[in-house]
Amino acid sequence: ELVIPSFTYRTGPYAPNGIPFADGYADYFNLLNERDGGIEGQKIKVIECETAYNTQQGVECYENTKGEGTLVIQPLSTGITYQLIPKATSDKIPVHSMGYGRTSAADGTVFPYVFNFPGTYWDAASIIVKHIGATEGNMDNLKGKKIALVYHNSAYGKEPIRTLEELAKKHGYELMLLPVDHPGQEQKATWLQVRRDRPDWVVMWGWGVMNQVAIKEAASVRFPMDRFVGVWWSASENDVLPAGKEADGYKAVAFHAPGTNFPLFADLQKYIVGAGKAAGDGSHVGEVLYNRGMVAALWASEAIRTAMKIHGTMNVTPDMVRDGYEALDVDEARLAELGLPNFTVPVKVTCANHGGPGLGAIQQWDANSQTWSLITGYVPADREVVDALIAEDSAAFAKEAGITPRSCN
Amino acid sequence: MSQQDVQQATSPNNASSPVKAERGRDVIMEVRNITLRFGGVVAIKDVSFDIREGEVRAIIGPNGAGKSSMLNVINGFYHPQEGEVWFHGEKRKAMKPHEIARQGIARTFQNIALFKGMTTLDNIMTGRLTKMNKNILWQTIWAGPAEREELEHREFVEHVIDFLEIQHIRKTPVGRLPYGLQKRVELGRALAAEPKLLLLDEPMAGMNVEEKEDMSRFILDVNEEFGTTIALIEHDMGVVMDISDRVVVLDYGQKIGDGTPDEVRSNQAVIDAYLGVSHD
Amino acid sequence: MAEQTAQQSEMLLTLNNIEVIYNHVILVLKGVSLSVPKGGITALLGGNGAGKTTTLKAVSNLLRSERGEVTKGTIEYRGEKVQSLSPSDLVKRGVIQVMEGRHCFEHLTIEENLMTGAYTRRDGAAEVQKDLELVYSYFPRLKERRKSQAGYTSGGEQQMCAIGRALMSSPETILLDEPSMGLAPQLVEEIFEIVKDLNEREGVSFLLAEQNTTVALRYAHYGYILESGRVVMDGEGAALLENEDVKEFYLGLSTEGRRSYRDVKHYKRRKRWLS
Amino acid sequence: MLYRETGDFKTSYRADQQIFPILQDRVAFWAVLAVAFFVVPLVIDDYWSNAIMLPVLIYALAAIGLNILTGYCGQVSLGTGGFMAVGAYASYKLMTAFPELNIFFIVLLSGGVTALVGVIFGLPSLRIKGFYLAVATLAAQFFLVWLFNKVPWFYNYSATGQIAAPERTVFGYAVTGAEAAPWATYLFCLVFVTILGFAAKNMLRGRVGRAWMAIRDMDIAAEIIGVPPLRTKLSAFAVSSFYVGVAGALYFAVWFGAAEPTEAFGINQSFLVLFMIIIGGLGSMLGSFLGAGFMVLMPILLKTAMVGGLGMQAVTAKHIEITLIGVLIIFFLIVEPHGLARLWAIAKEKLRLWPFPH
Amino acid sequence: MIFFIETVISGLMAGVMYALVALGFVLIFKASGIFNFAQGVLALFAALTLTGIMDNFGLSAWIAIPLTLGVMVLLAILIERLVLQHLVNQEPIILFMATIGLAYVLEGIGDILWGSNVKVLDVGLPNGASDWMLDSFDIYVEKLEVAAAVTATILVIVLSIFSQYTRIGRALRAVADDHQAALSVGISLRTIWVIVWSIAGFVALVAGIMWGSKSGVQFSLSLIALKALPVLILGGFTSIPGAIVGGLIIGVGEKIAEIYLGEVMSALFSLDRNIFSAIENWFAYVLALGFLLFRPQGLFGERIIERV
Ligand SMILES: Nc1ncnc2c1ncn2[C@@H]1O[C@H](COP(=O)(O)OP(=O)(O)OP(=O)(O)O)[C@@H](O)[C@H]1O
Ligand SMILES: Nc1ncnc2c1ncn2[C@@H]1O[C@H](COP(=O)(O)OP(=O)(O)OP(=O)(O)O)[C@@H](O)[C@H]1O
Ligand SMILES: CC(C)C[C@H](N)C(=O)O
Ligand SMILES: [Mg+2]
Ligand SMILES: [Mg+2]
Repeated sequence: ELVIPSFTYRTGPYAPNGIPFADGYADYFNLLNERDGGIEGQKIKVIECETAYNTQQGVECYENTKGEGTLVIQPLSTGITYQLIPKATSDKIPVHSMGYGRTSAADGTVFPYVFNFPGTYWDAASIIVKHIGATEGNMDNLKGKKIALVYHNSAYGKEPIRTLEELAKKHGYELMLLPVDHPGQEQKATWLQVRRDRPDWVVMWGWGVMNQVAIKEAASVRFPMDRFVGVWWSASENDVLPAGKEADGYKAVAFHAPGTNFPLFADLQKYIVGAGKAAGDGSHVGEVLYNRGMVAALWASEAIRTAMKIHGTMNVTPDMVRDGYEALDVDEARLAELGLPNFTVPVKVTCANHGGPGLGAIQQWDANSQTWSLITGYVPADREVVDALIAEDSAAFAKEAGITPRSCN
Repeated sequence: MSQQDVQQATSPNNASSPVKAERGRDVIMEVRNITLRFGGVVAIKDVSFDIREGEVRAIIGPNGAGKSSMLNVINGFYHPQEGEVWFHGEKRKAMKPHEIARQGIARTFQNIALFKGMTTLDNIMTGRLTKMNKNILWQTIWAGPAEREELEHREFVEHVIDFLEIQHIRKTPVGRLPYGLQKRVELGRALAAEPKLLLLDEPMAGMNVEEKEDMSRFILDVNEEFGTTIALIEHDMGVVMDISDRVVVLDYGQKIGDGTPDEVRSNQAVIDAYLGVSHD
Repeated sequence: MAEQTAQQSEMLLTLNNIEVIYNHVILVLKGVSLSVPKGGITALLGGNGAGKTTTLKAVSNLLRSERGEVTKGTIEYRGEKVQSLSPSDLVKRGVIQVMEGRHCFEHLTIEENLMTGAYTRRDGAAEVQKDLELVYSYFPRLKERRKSQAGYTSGGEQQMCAIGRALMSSPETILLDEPSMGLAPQLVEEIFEIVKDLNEREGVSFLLAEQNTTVALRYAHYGYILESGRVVMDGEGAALLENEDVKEFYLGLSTEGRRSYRDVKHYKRRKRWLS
Repeated sequence: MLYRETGDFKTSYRADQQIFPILQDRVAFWAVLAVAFFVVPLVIDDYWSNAIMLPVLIYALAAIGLNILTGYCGQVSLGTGGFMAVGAYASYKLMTAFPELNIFFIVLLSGGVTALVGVIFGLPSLRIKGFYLAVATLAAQFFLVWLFNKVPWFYNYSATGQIAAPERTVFGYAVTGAEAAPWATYLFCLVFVTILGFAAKNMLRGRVGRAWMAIRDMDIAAEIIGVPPLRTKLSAFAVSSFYVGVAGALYFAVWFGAAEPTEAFGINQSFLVLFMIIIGGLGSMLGSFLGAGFMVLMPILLKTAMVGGLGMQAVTAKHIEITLIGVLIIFFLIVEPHGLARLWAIAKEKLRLWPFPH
Repeated sequence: MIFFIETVISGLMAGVMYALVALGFVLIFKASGIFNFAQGVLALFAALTLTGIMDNFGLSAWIAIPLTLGVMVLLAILIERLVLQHLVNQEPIILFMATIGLAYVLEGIGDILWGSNVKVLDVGLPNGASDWMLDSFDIYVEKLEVAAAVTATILVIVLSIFSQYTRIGRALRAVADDHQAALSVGISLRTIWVIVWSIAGFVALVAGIMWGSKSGVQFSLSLIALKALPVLILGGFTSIPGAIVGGLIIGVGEKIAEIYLGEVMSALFSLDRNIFSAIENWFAYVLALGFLLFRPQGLFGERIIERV
């Protein structure tokens, strides 16, 4: 039996975001169980543990599930991820913080058990800036422009600042920082500042109710939605629906497709949702965060499969799964095989690179049809800037924590 | 009730009081021209009197006359708009109540103000706080100076407890005690401070005769054995006439009489305002 | 003064062998029985901690809010068992208690305090107003301070306020707990005159706990003496006044007449009937 | 009569002033302590250490701290989370600035720093009382968290404001960092809890404690009998903050190893510790432990029972758990408003009378 | 200058929204001396029930609102029966703790009944910025908040009159002062409590509707209680008008601070202005604290009686 804990938050202030993700994560594994009898015939046991997006409960969940033979942990919270990095490393359990967590964990030499592919926050920041540049004509046009960052005032929200500052130096735009405290229901002052200083673009690193309020407020102050771009966590249906028509045109960076237009969803309907075996009430299928939960599960199962191949055993240990992750290669062909052609970016992880390809597309909300759609192809981040920052940060961490980076050759 | 009843109630065969008038010539406390206002209410108007060392000084008067307020002025809880307080022959500067307590003035309260969550013993021990000073670090270690200090004061407090005959309730939380015992504990707390001047606000309210007798005895013993000066407010004229050396009478914030119990009792203004005439 | 009680009258309130326990462990009343006749003034006497207040609270059902409970016996008012009623039900039936230690509503003005007394009344503002004037005529001092917050009035003023507040409910039975506490001598007399007046003119019955035994017995028709949670003696007011033990222990009168407080000697004289 | 104090006479005041005047209590206490020191470390594993023992010990310490301020001195505070943050950041700064300094002293020093901060935020207590003060202490809570979140010096200019505890050892055994063994972290915390627990009890049974309680029960009367209100209240703030600070330092350095102010030291922490002392018993040392135990264990037990035992879904279990915690809080308050400690005392009293009802 | 005015106006509006929540606290505190920690959750619960009724039964707001009100009254009765009744005459902090327990229960039950998804609440309140203000004065005002301001004003007036001048109102205040004495004069605590909790439930519903329309109905709604606390101490726990005045002061104060303090600090002390962002939260408390130092009972609160 393959034990995979699912750190969820179906209660608390972030529950509306936690629920679809948890549903997608569980449903995918269940589909494998129901349809294929698990991974290579090994049944998967998903253990849900409620963290309420709270670090303490996250740690409790970690300690609690660890004893059951956890193969990989996806904390779904930057805060919990930071907390678990040292613990999981010493317990030799892989952590996959998919598109969140500590950006410099992309450096596999310093963080041997932590993965954050397919892209890091710094990749996201850079991709957004690239999109802005593209929309303005070219990157040179960024000079003199003003970009505001509205961010969740926590470790998570602060992640992109470094990169955005670095890019500001490179491209000559001006960066304006507007933090929003948890939970973020009151953003009057923030948006008044936006109204006064009239930035050309607003970038958002939000989570939970903060996203909805920001989009509504932006609409109220008549900020053009197509110049408002969120990170991938600020772009679910929950975030735009409350603003109604006003949210039309809001953008966000994404690393997978929304919607149900993929063959796999037919199976999902047949084996899981239709069969009444869905983790939730089935109402979130195809939503952005649901699909993201599926992607996370997909990579986890592929990593386990890879680990089984590498080590030639069905009884994989967490340590082996780590190897599976490091040899993960889910390209377009494999995605199509899995019934999800072009569903997400092709990923190839290596020992040194835990951050994946760092690709992202821009998706946009259409309020009339109430759908998200990708409006660009997947573009890479500015590797030159981002990689340098990652190297710097991981080196600093290694020094502070007394880690000698392992060699990956 | 007839006039005669009042007379009877207030004039027992108290042969001993004239003797006491001889004692204590030095004035320990003097209030001069005190006026105290609360917004429009004038609680005390231009009142002066003194308290001599070693005497039992009673303050009487109808309800709302300003008696309790006067005690509050003396121990610094109220700050009069006008007037001066002299203590030990010195004019007192503006001070906080706790500083005044350290000068040796202790009191009890009309509405019992015990520390409800603590036992009798602890309540009385708080009376000695002004005399304890081992610092907090010693306290954390306990063994050593802090414990010695504690035991020393405990000893004293046990004397007070014996004196007031409340040994049996030593460890009882005071909130549970009946009213009369609470009053006694409160007296104990004040005594524990070894005050020079002891202010008692209706120490015998809500007691029956027997208990009042006990209380009177405690008060007199304190006065006689330790020479503590006592100022007391009391509505039971029998008690006042029997145990006090001099009486000051307030009415509507003004002083209407001052003198020995006998003088006061025959003062017409006092009879009209306070002792009352019959309605029969 | 108490001669008129001789006639046998109907019992309004009857306590039958009640036992009260606080906090599940502290046994305070150990089987108290007493009764209050209609139109009578009944006194409850006894030293500190005898259980007077507890008895009154048992009747008015205020015990529960102090984590006390009647564990045995019955309490009947007009033949109806009242133990399970709420305090406000009792007030509606005409039983009101004046609590020991004043308990005024500090933040309300004196007048508002008095008006809360009329909370359960349904007989119209005019009647209430009349009673308010009556209370003011009993206690002119209250009228002077009517606009002051009760918390800022003197102890005696608060006591008057508490009594006046109870009168405002135009009750049938009043449970008075230490009404004379903290009142100036002439007021003590006045209070008892008011009691007598209400009793005679309006037929209000009283159960009063009082330490001032002399005065209480002079006005009461009947008295009970409580010690350590038991009734140790009862009798007509006048008879009790003449009882030698009562004289000695509750009135402070010895055979030679009234003792001076100054002469009380340092020895323990307390007598217990039983314990 | 299973439990008795009769026959246990005291012949000196010293004996009467002991922490546990009754022999049976004394024996039981030392037995518990012996087990805690000599048995538990042998059997403890990661889960027991990280999910149960460390939280209970550390929260007990914080609860003692808050109990001193709120339960003993009557000043309700909702700033506990903020003060824990001070302890945590102080220890972080000290650990990184003085790598040579033993972690034991670092923790104590962090408590000291917190005490200073506590005194500053205690100043308004002279004028502001009751719930007004409680809400006003939220100013401390929010301000401190903001400070640590915003001023980069506090987190050594790290990119995201996260702080992480480097490894430190005591007698060669790591007590902080990911490599620390569960028994080592447990013992390290236990030592603090034991020493500070005794220290608190000593303060409380003597002069200082009585002054605090006097202020709590009736501040005006206390002042009139000679207790200086400002000094007394501030001393309570200082001592309380010291404990809370030590708890914060252990919380960060030993238990979690990493922290971010908004999450780890948010207002929820303040409330949690307040719940502990109210449920456990205001003004009771035992209550601090019982309360911490209750609030830490209750959710875990409920979860284990419902998910593990009854096989419920995690979500449903969580919702029921939240509801049940609420129900239990109310239930215990109704049964005994003075907390678990009082419930325990009453139980003992009943045992003493047993088999008689009263 | 326009921008400053705009800041002030938006502060006022935010203040009104806080006041709506604070009002619920004040009512219960004033009427029973209970610091009702569950007020925020009560608002959430009311809003959840409302959306639940509207979505599940397809009822219009006009029917659903009275139904929800009925549920809130029922809730008040239950709270009295199951909780408060057993805690008569306990210390304030114990009652406070009981309301915390209540908050947990309501949160849990709300979740169980209605789930934790975000629900869009639309009872037909106007949404978005007022075009007229924007076009003619270039000032940005949310229509929803204007509606909230009007509602709050009406509520404050009605409730003030109720508590100051009616028989029940007087009884409410009496209960707050002394449970036992209130019992002794025949005030039925049970009735009183049911009444205030029902009114508080109503106020919570209003707050829930306003905040719910603004940011959707979800758990975070209960956290607005935290925003009401500084308002509460500033205005005074016992003053209904205080809630609104306090709200306005806090609203304006925190917005001005958030927007200008950074600039001022960087101009005066050349500090990094980014440090002085997200200060709204603590600033509100510090502002309230500042007022308290001068008036420990809040601006309009009842004087704290200190006597011996
Ligand atoms: N809430 C309580 N909890 C525990 N014990 C109590 C409580 N109230 C009263 N007692 C105890 O009950 C006994 C009787 O008290 P009660 O107040 O009835 O006496 P009393 O006759 O009214 O005395 P007093 O004349 O002093 O008012 C006392 O010993 C007291 O300690
Ligand atoms: N803090 C205060 N604020 C307003 N008025 C006050 C205050 N303290 C006392 N008073 C008023 O001053 C007057 C005198 O009060 P005080 O308490 O001194 O009376 P007293 O002589 O002790 O009466 P009693 O015998 O009834 O206790 C009273 O009318 C009282 O209402
Ligand atoms: C789903 C999440 C991981 C995003 C989240 N805001 C974070 O902590 O980074
Ligand atoms: Mg007085
Ligand atoms: Mg009594």
